[in-house]
Amino acid sequence: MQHWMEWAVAFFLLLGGSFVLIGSIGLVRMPDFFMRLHGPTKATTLGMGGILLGSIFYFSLSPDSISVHELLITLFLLITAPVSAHMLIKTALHHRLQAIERTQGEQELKRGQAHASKEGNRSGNTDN
Amino acid sequence: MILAWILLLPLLGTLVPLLAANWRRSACALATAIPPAIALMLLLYHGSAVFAGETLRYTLGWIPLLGLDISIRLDGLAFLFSLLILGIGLLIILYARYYLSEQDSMPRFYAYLMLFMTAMMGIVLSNNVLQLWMFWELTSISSFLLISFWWHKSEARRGARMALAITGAGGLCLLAALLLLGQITGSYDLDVILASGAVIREHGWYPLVLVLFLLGCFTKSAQFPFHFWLPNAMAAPTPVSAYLHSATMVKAGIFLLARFYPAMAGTDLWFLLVSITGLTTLLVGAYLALFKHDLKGLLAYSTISHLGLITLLFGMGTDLAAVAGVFHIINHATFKASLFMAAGIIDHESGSRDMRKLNGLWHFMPITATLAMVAAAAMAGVPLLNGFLSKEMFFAETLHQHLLGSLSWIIPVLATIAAIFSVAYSMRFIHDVFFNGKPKGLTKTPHEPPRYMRMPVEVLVVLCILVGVAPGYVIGDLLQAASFSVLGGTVPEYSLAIWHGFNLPLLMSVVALAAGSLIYINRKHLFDFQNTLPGVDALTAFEQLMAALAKRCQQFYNWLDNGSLQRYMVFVLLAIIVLAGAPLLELDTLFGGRPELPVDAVNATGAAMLLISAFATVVFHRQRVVALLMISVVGLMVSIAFTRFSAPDLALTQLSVEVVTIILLMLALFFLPHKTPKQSSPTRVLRDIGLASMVGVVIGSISYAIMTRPFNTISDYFLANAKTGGGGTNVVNVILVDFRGFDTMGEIAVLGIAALGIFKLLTRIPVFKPSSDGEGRPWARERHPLLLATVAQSILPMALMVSVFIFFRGHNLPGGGFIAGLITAVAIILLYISQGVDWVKARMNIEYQRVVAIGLLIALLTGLASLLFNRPFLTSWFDYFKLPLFGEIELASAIAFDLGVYITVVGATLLILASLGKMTTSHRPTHQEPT
Amino acid sequence: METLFACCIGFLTACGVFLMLRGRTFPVVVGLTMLSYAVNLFIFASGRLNLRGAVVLGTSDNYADPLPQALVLTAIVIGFAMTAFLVILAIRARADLGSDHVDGKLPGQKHAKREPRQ
Amino acid sequence: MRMTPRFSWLPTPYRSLLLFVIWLLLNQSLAPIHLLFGVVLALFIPYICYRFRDPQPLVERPLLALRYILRVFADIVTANAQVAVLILGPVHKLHPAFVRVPLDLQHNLPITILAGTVSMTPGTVSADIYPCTEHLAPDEPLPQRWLLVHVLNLEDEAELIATIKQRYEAPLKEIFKC
Amino acid sequence: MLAKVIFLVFGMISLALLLNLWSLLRGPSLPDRILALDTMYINSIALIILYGLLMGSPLYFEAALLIAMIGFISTVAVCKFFLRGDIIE
Amino acid sequence: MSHLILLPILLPMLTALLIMLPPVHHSPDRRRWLSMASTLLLLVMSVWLLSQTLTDGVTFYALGNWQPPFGIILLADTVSVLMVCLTSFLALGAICYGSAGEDERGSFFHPLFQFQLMGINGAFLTGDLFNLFVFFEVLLIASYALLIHGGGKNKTKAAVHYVVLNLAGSAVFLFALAILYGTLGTLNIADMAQKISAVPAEDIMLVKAGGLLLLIVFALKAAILPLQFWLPATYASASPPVAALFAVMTKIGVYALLRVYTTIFGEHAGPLAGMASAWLWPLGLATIVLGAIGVLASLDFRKLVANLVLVSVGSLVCLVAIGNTAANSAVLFYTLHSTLVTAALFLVADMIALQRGKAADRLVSARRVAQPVLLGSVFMVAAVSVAGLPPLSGFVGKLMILQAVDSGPAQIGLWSVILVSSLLVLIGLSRAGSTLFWRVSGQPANEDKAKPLQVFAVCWLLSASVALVAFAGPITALTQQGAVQLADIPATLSIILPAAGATP
Repeated sequence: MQHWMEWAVAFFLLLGGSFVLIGSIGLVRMPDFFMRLHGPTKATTLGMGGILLGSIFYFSLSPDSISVHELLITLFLLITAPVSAHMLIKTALHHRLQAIERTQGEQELKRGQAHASKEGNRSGNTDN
Repeated sequence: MILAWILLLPLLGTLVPLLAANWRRSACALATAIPPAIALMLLLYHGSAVFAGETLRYTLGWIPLLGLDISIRLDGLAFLFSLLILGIGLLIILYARYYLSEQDSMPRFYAYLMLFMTAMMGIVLSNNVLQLWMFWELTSISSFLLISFWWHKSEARRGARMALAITGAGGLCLLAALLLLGQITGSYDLDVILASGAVIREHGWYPLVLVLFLLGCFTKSAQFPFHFWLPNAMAAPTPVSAYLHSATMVKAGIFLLARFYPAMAGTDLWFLLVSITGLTTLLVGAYLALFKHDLKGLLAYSTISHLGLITLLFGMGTDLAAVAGVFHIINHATFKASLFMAAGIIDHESGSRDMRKLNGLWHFMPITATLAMVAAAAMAGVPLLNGFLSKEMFFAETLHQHLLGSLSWIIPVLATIAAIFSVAYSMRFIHDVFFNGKPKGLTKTPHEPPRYMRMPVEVLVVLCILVGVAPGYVIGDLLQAASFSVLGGTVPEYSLAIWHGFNLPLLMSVVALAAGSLIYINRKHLFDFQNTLPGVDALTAFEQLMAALAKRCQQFYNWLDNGSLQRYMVFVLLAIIVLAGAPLLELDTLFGGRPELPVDAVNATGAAMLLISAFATVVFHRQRVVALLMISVVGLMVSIAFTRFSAPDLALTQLSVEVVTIILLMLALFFLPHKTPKQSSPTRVLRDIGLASMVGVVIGSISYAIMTRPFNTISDYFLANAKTGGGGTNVVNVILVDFRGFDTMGEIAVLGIAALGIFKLLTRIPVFKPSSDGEGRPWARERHPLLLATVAQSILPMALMVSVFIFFRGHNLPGGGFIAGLITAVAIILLYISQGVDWVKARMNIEYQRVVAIGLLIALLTGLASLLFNRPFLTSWFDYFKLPLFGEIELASAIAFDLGVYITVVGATLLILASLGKMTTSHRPTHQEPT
Repeated sequence: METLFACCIGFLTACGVFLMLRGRTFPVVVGLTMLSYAVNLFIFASGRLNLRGAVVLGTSDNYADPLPQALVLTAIVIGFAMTAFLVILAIRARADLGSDHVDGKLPGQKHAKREPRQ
Repeated sequence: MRMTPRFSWLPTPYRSLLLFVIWLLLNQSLAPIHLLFGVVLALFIPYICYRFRDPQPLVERPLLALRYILRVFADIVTANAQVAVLILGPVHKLHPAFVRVPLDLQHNLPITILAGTVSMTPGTVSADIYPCTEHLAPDEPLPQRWLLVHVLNLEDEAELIATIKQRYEAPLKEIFKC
Repeated sequence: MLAKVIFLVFGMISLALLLNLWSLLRGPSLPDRILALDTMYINSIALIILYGLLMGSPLYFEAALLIAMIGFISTVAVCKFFLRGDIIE
Repeated sequence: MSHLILLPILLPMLTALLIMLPPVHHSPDRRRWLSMASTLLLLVMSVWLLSQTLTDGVTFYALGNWQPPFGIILLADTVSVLMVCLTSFLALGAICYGSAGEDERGSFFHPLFQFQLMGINGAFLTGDLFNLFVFFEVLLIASYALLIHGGGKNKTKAAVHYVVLNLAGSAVFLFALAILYGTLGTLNIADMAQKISAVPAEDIMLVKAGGLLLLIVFALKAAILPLQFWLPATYASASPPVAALFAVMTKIGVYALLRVYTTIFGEHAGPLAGMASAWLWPLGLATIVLGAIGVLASLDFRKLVANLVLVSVGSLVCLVAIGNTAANSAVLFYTLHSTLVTAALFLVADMIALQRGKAADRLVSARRVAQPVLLGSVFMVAAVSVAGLPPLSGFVGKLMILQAVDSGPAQIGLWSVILVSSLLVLIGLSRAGSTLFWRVSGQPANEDKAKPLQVFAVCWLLSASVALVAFAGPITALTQQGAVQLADIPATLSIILPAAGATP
């Protein structure tokens, strides 16, 4: 049992660590801001989940205590990560950051930017 | 005690005119005269004792620590001076009653005059040198007020200031001298000092003391080269001049010479300094007096000259000379006071003091003219008048000294020359004013003054004549007693007879009279000669000097303090480098012997990140937002470091403060430029880098040295007593709310006060409200992004839950009221960010300053509660209760204290951030609205 | 470890000091914040470093010095209050004096002049 | 769709439940004192927080919601694995795209949940919801809203839109009955 | 074994943090930097949790929780700043 | 244990809080009266405390019942309580002046004023070095907020400099504290005094560095050259009652110097004894000179007064450097005198400025003041006193200073500097006074009369100058006793740390 739990801890920690690392690698590797955003929002969140699971298991190793409060951290991350991502991408749109050329849906981007920075007149935004 | 009243009465007299301010003028004058009159009577009451050679004393303890007592000493010299001060003072009161016009404030004048009289009486009656100095300075102040009585006249103001500056400077020298005397003799008692003449004269400091002492005397007595203030003090009303420059103020210096004669005189240095100064002053004054067209100017220089004469007499160091000096003090006081008053009458009744305009007044005011002529004759040393007698004695003494060796003959010669000029200016005074044709260009027709205005002059002139005719009867005793106290016991034989037979002094007098007349008759050539000399107006020169001094001061000041904060900072940093760095250089090795902890890769990474981000903050400091991001990395790393080194409480606090700080800085950046322009020159940057790295090295080295040293601390006590005495297992928290709860109370007070201050700063602030960001992009249209708003609303209850949790566990585990408060505040701030001020205000309309106050009050009352149990403030209380079903729970007063902390933190943080946010809520300029 | 820690403190101090010597209010604020990090670490270090110490009773047999931690807490709070005040003062100064220079005017400028609005 | 709470003393029952669970998680204890305290707080905090909440549709199908949550969890794990592969794989082969998804949902809370879900799951990040409605007058009808999504590697736009709409939006509509 | 794994994960996370710092320094745009900072915050949660594992002490949990809960607020604030200038309006 | 010693700290705090809360909060009159009444009560209580201290000798109050050196203590000896009395006396004058209308020119005047009092009194009474820091911060933050009271460019500008410099000072204070804690292992001042004699030789230099860093902090607060630059602008621009209260702020620096360098680094400190004197002496002299130069250089009256503060600080610092009983006694007396008189001068300056129209307190010709007799008299009294002329308290102070120094080169230096600066001050003041009152332009005086409360405030402060002379005997005896007590470290230690053995 103990042994099994240790393996689980090790597994989750490694999994989490890898995802965290992958998220950060994505941050560095991706060519434009919008693509960079994906790594941290998703991979890192999952990585955190892994590490927290590892932690839960680890602290539950000792017989007299269980540790489940790490779930809270996951909960908060799940709530907050989309918001951060959303705000960031809004900022990027506002700053008219350019996506790399092969990005499809250029007109959506333009529309988003136009909307974000209030350049178009008010009524123009409510079309579509 | 009666002695004390002699001093006290004039002091009380200062108040009398103020109380009698609304009375009629005569009544006011009369009332003012009463106290000095009584004082005079009391003085005379003591006369017999003093004439018998007694010295009367009265002492009252005042400041024993300083050796300063109220101590009065009435001996012959003091008696003589008191007599002059009170007597002439009374006459001046009478005279001023008529002299002052309706526009002048008589009560004010009398009050100043009485103050001055008090000061003079204080000087002459002091038996304690510090007390003497006190009154000495008081004369400077009161004379300043008197000279500037007509403050609307520029020359009065300037003259007064000059007099104050010169006599003030002298006073400070005198203070030094007196204190040194006190140190030499071990007492500030005049009796002791006068009795220790030998000790003083042989002491190594004697030259220094003497010079300082004489500086005090000479400035006060207008001795060359400090004489120039006196003529310029003539801007004062004439009663003031008559009082100050005949019998009192200028005589104070002479008095001091006489008073300390037994203690200080009798050395070659004394002789050289005093007699040469006196002689020079005598000559310069006499010579210059002749050329003054202003009546009072002439008298002023004549005063200088006569003061020089007296000084010379005291300087010669022989007993007889001293007697002559004392005698001349009396004579000069009488004739000079009457002359000043006569000049005042002339000025008052004819409207001018210019001798080029005043001519032939004999026809208009014969009585006054007669009186003035008698007094002037006394000044010139005409026989049968008092001036003659003392001048004869003076001549005699000049002949009897041999201190200059083979050059000794020069003194009588110079004395005669001075006397010649003295005769000449006296003649000018008489002839130019009362004869010499008709008045020119006077604005009013001169006439005799009111009866009682002339009376003081009459009294004094009668005295001049009486003394001149029958000196022995009139003032023999007085002179004897005064000389007795000056010489300290042994008065030489002297004769006060009018006639000593044909002798050399008489010849000198005759020569003086004859040559003086001759010079006066041929004065035109001398005037022409004098006009060719460059004239220096002392007042202008002095003012220019002062202006130049002020300008230099300003230049220096502005050079040192250029108003640049950066420079001030540099001084602070230099101080750190020097003061903290210097001791380090004396250390052999920084390492203190405590083994270092091992470094692992993770810690090294953390440190590297800290260093890199700190460096990046500096590099990017011009792009402010980037710098902000960088410094939050620093903050994050610091928190992680705290975590790493077993300080979870610190990490929590640092993190939450970090977030609030960043929000704050973001808020602030809206109102500040987003970029810092490049301004510092490369050399400046280089200098700053140098300074910064030196400070860094010093601080880092100290830190290293401390960390590697073994250490004993009081902390073990906290570890041992946290649970048993404080009821908590989180020692840090127990320290905060219990062991050092007082600190925490101060700390939350700081937070609360800062919030109040910020609120204050933001009221009525004229803000810049940029309508686009630094790059010129207009602001986004969406104020409250939907996602954020919704999430913020759901985060709030969870955050509250967490903060309750953190709050309650604080006493036993990391957490506590402060962190809980910050979490709550941040959650609410998130609402502000996501929904705006109006939205929040519609749902929660609380005045945060009140929240702050309540929080602090809770903390305070918790602390005070222990007083009810007669325990010291903030004594904590805790206990464990058994509840059925729920088991044991702990209740502690620290929880209540922490609640206060919590509420204060919430209130303060919200007050700071929300009031900052509130600034822009209304009328936000936008891109589309015309601005 | 102590060497590394001391280096960090020294470097943070140096950076903070350098920023405090800048002429504008904002870098000064940032510099002060940095300096207070250094100060906090310094105070913390005065209780000596401890990797495995605890300050909660019963969780370990090796305790870190709790007193400096309490002092740092106080210092953090006070530092926060002071920074907040200074920041707002900087806004006020910009509004009142027209420039965010610490002297309220640019060097060489005789009197404070309003900067053109952005 | 219901917007007003059933009990004024318990305006948001699921939130209270969530808070109660959070409290127990925080304390990691089922001791009676903690239960008691948790109940008190779980009732009290939502009560005072209710005013800080814009009117939102309430959850009417809790079980469905639970199912939705579990499904999202599963999706997160799988989607993340995919993203990890994409990140580590050759960058030049990625086909990023912006995609516009028309929204049937009208209320903020469901939209937020949808946007959050989209951000957390298959290689997509919700970029914007437009047009924004905060400038509208209260009586103005809500316009058609769009969710702008950035896709890391777009294979088929229509399929993506359909997935989002069916897999996530439809259950949400059901849960909130709107 | 577990200790080795923990150290390995430590290494991964440290590397991740360094990468974050690198992208923070590199930028190039401001949103990129904010993103890097946000990621760094989240990664530091992992670091702190790992410290907790290493020490076997649950005392580190609150710090992690705090970052998770309010760390994003500074990100939001900075974004709001770029969008609207005034973060509390 | 008497709780009386708490009152000077807690009473102002309580008052401040009550003023911020209803029912007092909304009515200006209630705020004023509560504030004034509380300050009066504070004065009564401090005098009572003083009388108690005189009978009981040194006592301490262990907060939270934690005995020294572990808990924080408040220390009541003659010196600290005398300073508290001074503060409350001064505060009553300042608050009365402020209540005449100045308090309504910005928000929270009274609470901040009371908080400031709390900070000042706390700094005087505390016996713990870190607690001293906390109270320093309390009084500083309150002073920052008070400094900007009334608004205006000058205040803002001065405040930026003042705040930044003091924040740097606070950082240095913390460095110093950490060094001292890291070497001595304690925070209680008395305990430090005890431990310093047992410091191992290799730590001595670190302690010295810490001690000297403290010197910087206190020098900055006291405004000693070259750390005095913040002072003139700050004091000259502050609102008058605030400037009056600030008069005691520099004295806190001096007090801290006195306390720390006699108690911790006193004669028992071996190689560290008197280490500050070498710095304080020349800097003190230079400060006097600079202050005197500043007096002459000032173009407006309040700046002149601010420079007078520098002169007094310089004199005090020289005395601290001398460090014998006579000097310490002189420090106490001169502090009483100079604080009250400069405070009065700040108030007088404001009254004059208000009546002179647009020229305000600039030293140029302007319209005549409306109440020349009243203002002239108070100006004269204050000027005579501050210039050290008889018969007011300044001359007693000056005599004490001059007598405090032993003969030797130090004597020559101090005497010449003090005497020359006195002369410059005299010249500067006479120039200023004659310009302010006598160089009038033809414009008619305006009708703004000083309010009775303002006049009372000024007279209240100036009456102290008279009282200090009239009762100079007992007061100097008091200061002497304070100085003796201050220097008697073993006796103090035996009271505070009876268990640890009294010999340091």
